[in-house]
Amino acid sequence: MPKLSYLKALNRALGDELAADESVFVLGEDVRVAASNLTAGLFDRFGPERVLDTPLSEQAFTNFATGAALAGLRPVIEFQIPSLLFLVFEQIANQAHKFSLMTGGQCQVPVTYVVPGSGSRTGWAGQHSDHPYSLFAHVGVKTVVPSSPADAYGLLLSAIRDNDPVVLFAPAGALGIRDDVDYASLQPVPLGVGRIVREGADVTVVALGHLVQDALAAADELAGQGISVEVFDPRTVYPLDVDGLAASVARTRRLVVIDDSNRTSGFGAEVLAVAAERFDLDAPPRRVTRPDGAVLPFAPALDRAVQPGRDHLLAAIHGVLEGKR
Amino acid sequence: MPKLSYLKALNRALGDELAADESVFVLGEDVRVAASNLTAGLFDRFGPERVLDTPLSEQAFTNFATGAALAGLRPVIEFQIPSLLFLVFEQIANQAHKFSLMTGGQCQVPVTYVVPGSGSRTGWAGQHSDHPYSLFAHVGVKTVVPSSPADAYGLLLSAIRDNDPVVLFAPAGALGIRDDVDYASLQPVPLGVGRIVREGADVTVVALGHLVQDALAAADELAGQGISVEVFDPRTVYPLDVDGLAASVARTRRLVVIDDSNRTSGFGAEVLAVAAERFDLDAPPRRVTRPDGAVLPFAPALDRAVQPGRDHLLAAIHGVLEGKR
Amino acid sequence: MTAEHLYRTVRLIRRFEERAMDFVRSGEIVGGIHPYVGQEAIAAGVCAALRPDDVITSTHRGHGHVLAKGVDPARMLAELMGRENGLNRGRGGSMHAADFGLGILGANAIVGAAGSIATGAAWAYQRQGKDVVAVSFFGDGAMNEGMLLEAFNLAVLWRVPVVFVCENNGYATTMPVRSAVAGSITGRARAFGMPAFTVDGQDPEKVLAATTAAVSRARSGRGPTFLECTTYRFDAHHTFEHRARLNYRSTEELSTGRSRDPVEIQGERLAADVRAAVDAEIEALLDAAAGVALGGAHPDPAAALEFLYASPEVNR
Amino acid sequence: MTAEHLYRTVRLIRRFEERAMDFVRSGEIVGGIHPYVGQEAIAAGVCAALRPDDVITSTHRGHGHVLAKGVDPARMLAELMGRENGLNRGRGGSMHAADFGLGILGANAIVGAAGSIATGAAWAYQRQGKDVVAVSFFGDGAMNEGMLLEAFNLAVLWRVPVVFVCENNGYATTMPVRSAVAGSITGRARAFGMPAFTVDGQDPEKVLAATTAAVSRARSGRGPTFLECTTYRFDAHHTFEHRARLNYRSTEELSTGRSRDPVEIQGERLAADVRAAVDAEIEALLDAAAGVALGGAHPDPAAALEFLYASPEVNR
Ligand SMILES: Cc1ncc(C[n+]2csc(CCOP(=O)(O)OP(=O)(O)O)c2C)c(N)n1
Ligand SMILES: Cc1ncc(C[n+]2csc(CCOP(=O)(O)OP(=O)(O)O)c2C)c(N)n1
Ligand SMILES: [Mg+2]
Ligand SMILES: [Mg+2]
Repeated sequence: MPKLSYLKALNRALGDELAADESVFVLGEDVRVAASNLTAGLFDRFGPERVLDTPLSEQAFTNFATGAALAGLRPVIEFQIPSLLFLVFEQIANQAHKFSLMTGGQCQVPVTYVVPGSGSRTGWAGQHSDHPYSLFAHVGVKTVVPSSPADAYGLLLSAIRDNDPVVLFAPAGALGIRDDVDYASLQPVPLGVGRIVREGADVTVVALGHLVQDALAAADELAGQGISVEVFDPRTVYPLDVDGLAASVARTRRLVVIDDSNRTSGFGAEVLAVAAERFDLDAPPRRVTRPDGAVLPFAPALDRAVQPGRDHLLAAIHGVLEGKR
Repeated sequence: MPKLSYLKALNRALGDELAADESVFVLGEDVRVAASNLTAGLFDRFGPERVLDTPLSEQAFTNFATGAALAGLRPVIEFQIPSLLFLVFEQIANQAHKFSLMTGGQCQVPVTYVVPGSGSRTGWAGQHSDHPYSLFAHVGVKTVVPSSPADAYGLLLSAIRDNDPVVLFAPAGALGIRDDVDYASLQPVPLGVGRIVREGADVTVVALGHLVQDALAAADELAGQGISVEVFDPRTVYPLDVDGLAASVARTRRLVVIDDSNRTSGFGAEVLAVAAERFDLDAPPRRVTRPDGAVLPFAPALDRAVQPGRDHLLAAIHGVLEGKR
Repeated sequence: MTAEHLYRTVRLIRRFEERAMDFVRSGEIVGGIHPYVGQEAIAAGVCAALRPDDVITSTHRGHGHVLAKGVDPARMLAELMGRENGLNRGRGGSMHAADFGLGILGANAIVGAAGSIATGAAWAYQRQGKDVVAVSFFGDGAMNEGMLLEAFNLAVLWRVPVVFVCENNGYATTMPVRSAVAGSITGRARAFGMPAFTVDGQDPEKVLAATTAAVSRARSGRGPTFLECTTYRFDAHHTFEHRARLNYRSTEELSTGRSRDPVEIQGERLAADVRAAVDAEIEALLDAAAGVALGGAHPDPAAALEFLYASPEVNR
Repeated sequence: MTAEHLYRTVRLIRRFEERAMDFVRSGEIVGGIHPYVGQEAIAAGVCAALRPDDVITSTHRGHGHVLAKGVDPARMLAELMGRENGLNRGRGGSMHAADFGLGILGANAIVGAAGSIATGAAWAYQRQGKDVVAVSFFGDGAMNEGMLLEAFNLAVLWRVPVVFVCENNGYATTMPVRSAVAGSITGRARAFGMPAFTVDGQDPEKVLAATTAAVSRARSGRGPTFLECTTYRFDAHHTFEHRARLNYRSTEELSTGRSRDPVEIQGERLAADVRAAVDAEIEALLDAAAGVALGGAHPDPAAALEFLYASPEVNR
């Protein structure tokens, strides 16, 4: 089977949707020459009306996409860096997200926002290393963080086809993942449905995006110690697959979440809140996150120190296994 | 003792700080004529260099304040509506908040952002009824939601004196609260320290801002049924007074949080996450919040239906009291 | 006929707003409104230049725009009262009135936001082969919002069939335009490479003429035009000002400003009997509208989150 | 003396950047840089017009600005290498270089963000009775960011002593300025009521002259000036381009663009021996700087969140 990289999978999904649906178009900065490779080859295939290079006017082009969506198109916006989503937070959370309800259902805003390279990219420092998926989940914008090439393909397809705004974060740490993939088997992955990436009996580890790799590595390591870890990838941050998670935890009765957002009121907080409300656990659950208020320092070792990593995860799993109620 | 309203308390704090510290100044839309009354009387007392009317350029004037802070001043910005904070999310979360760490501690950004009238103001509908305090807590910007006139006074004072950016939300539902206050007793209230507003033995209700009133009313009502409710007001959303909360819960062993932000990854989620990690409870805790993705509909009855209210709180308290582990 | 049509529109808007303010006072309309009184000629003149399939975006001060674009006053009033038979089924209220069937892509409560939405919509219709023009209304205050200036740039670069209509009523709430806009409004627009004109916004016929030219330019693929319509807001920024008097406009200024009343300017162009007939007709229309609105059902609180998502994946 | 000073600066920046690119290749600098090669005359000319207590804000392509403002190359290089002896103690890296002691209020990684920060700082110094001028550097791409345009408006309205320096190198990453900016850059600035001039950004002396006039205007309370410095980026947008070739500039264009080299233009104004002496001096300086930088301690990961808050209330 051929190898498919995560980034190439996104590129392929975009190309397939552009080919399949006339109403889809892409816009963003440097999408014509495909500086990030997300749009590689697409300008030549689809031309300037379907692959639109924008000036540095994020607020206007985000609302422009909303307007185009109101007029029947399905825009896909590429944002070069995650903090650009801060710059257009009003345009997504207060405009695109709200049109359907505010108009009493007269319209829909099917825009997809893609950040290829979210989270830390070593050396990009404080203003380019954010991972703000929890913010979008909080305001109720559908939010997706794929962890594998096949999921990247399938979730981007579903995001584009969805009739609401959807933000897709493609973590920098995942872009290079390559899997053996049967191209014919690529298909849409529904939003809001998680996946058990690895079965296990002793503890459920919830992980998203590039952190699924860390969770799997931790599971491998712990398997050697006779500890059986189940890895659950919700794939969508919002809506969260609570039932899928509940089913896993019902078996393992222990829970750790690893989350590349800040601790306070992040995705990890939501998982633990659901656990507090709904799950019967044998030990208090734990979250492994960025620290509160984290600003990623430039020096690589400091940058790494602020990110949740495998060691923190191993410690948390051990803690939960030792923990008693 | 004279009556002091919540809004007047904010106005008084601002006037006192302007008088006490030359480096403090206020800027915002319509602050000269004091359209919101936050700045009533201040233009006449302090003149146009200390009370600065701005054009409708929220992004620029928010960064302008950051620049003025870097140059040694202490700006206070009034925002007329809560969603303007979405518009300047980049300027607060990615600029003001990050300068200290990114420069290796060379500077500080003591800016205070005040929203007089956050949350629902009946009839203002979808784009003017947000309560985005959890977003700021998530990114680690100090975030304050006072519930009483004395706290409004004291927390605004501390916010202005703090050397970091601080967002203060003054909920529309709290602005009209009037208390008997001995003016001489007004004093700074430290950030990050909660307050037990009412002591009780059976359950701890965590409430912020205007919802403290609802919590007290629920406590009154339940007292008649022999149920003793403790009301804990953290006052600061971030940093959260976890120790204060822990002490309360250690006594009551039951927990409900009422929170005017959306459910997923909101303040309520954080409280429940902390509970899951750290507290020994006799029953699963509950959160009463806005629903996920809430957009407040215009019609008053729909608007109210989307807000967390007394009835939901009463139901949650009963649920927790009946709940078993 | 045009004269009568324009008069009918300005008069309809005026009386709609006056009645709406009564309903604010009586508590039937909750949350207040931003009255359009004094600015009616702009909505009337602009919309008279549009085809039914042309589209508009509106503002917080938007009742005039949507009425001029053809909205049923009964449904608009019902919306202001939060009823199920309102334009937006009571979900939007005064600041979000929308009627997609009439090309009204919504009023927007965020100043400066809608210019780029209108630009995107116009571009999208064009790409779909429709020769539709979009008009975006906004105030003088919006000229200081960067996001709107960004939209001008996109519209010119991509030759989008959009007309930008700036209603310069001299104030953004209480902020005088001269303290808020460095340079001039048309100069700012022109710097983006658009033709920009100042139009007497009290005279519906002048507005119509200027808009007709701008629309035909847009429709024939020559790109956006900017119209600054000078006007005066006769009443409060928002009805809250009826209770809390704010001190920013002198009595002299107010009376000068109100002296050029679009309803009078256009009314004087009609024969007295024609004018009286229109007036009577409008009162009857608005009486009926009030009846329909007041009779509308209140939406069911259990349906408060209906329409939140268009795709069904999200189960809460 | 001025000629030599300007040459020293352009040459220092050029050689600093070339050495920095070597360190990127060798892995000593992680994350890459946005090389300033080709644009040196602007930083040199602008900063030569400033007093030590004047302040600047810089950009993602900021090494030239801070070196010209007087930063110790050793500390700058140490910052690029993430060392404790770096300008920002290794916390900022290439895009956030700051030295408040030298009036460098920081480079900013968000295009268009710093103009309003510089404006606020300049206003604040003035209010505190200091006759300090602020300069804000940004690129042609930033001219399309609404937040920067908003800053122009505030600066003019409030007569802030700030000079806006737009380095028009023809591209925002791969986007040509002609496809991105409707109207003209100076026209856009002028529309806000500022004087705006186009300056040959390859010639340090011309930049110095234009800036001197702008600074004196600002210092004497006459408000902001806008300078468009035309230039050409000789190298990559960012060093990632050294690996991933992007197709947006033709070979002819590159060679024409590179033909007016600021180092040569200024170098030719010096006697050959003087020039050679400066060159040698700079190599020695940079050798020493490299030694200091490479010898700097790596910050302790346990201190990763040091400086996160300035007030101590937050205990995590
Ligand atoms: C971005 C934004 N800033 C501030 C407000 C609050 N606000 C509502 S209307 C208004 C004044 C708008 O002035 P202008 O654009 O001139 O329109 P006018 O009210 O005069 O019709 C303000 C400040 C808002 N709704 N949106
Ligand atoms: C607001 C914002 N948008 C996009 C980016 C990504 N980005 C970094 S530099 C750049 C191009 C900037 O062009 P210009 O302003 O002309 O400066 P130059 O790189 O040519 O020096 C882009 C798009 C960013 N950092 N900030
Ligand atoms: Mg106005
Ligand atoms: Mg450039």
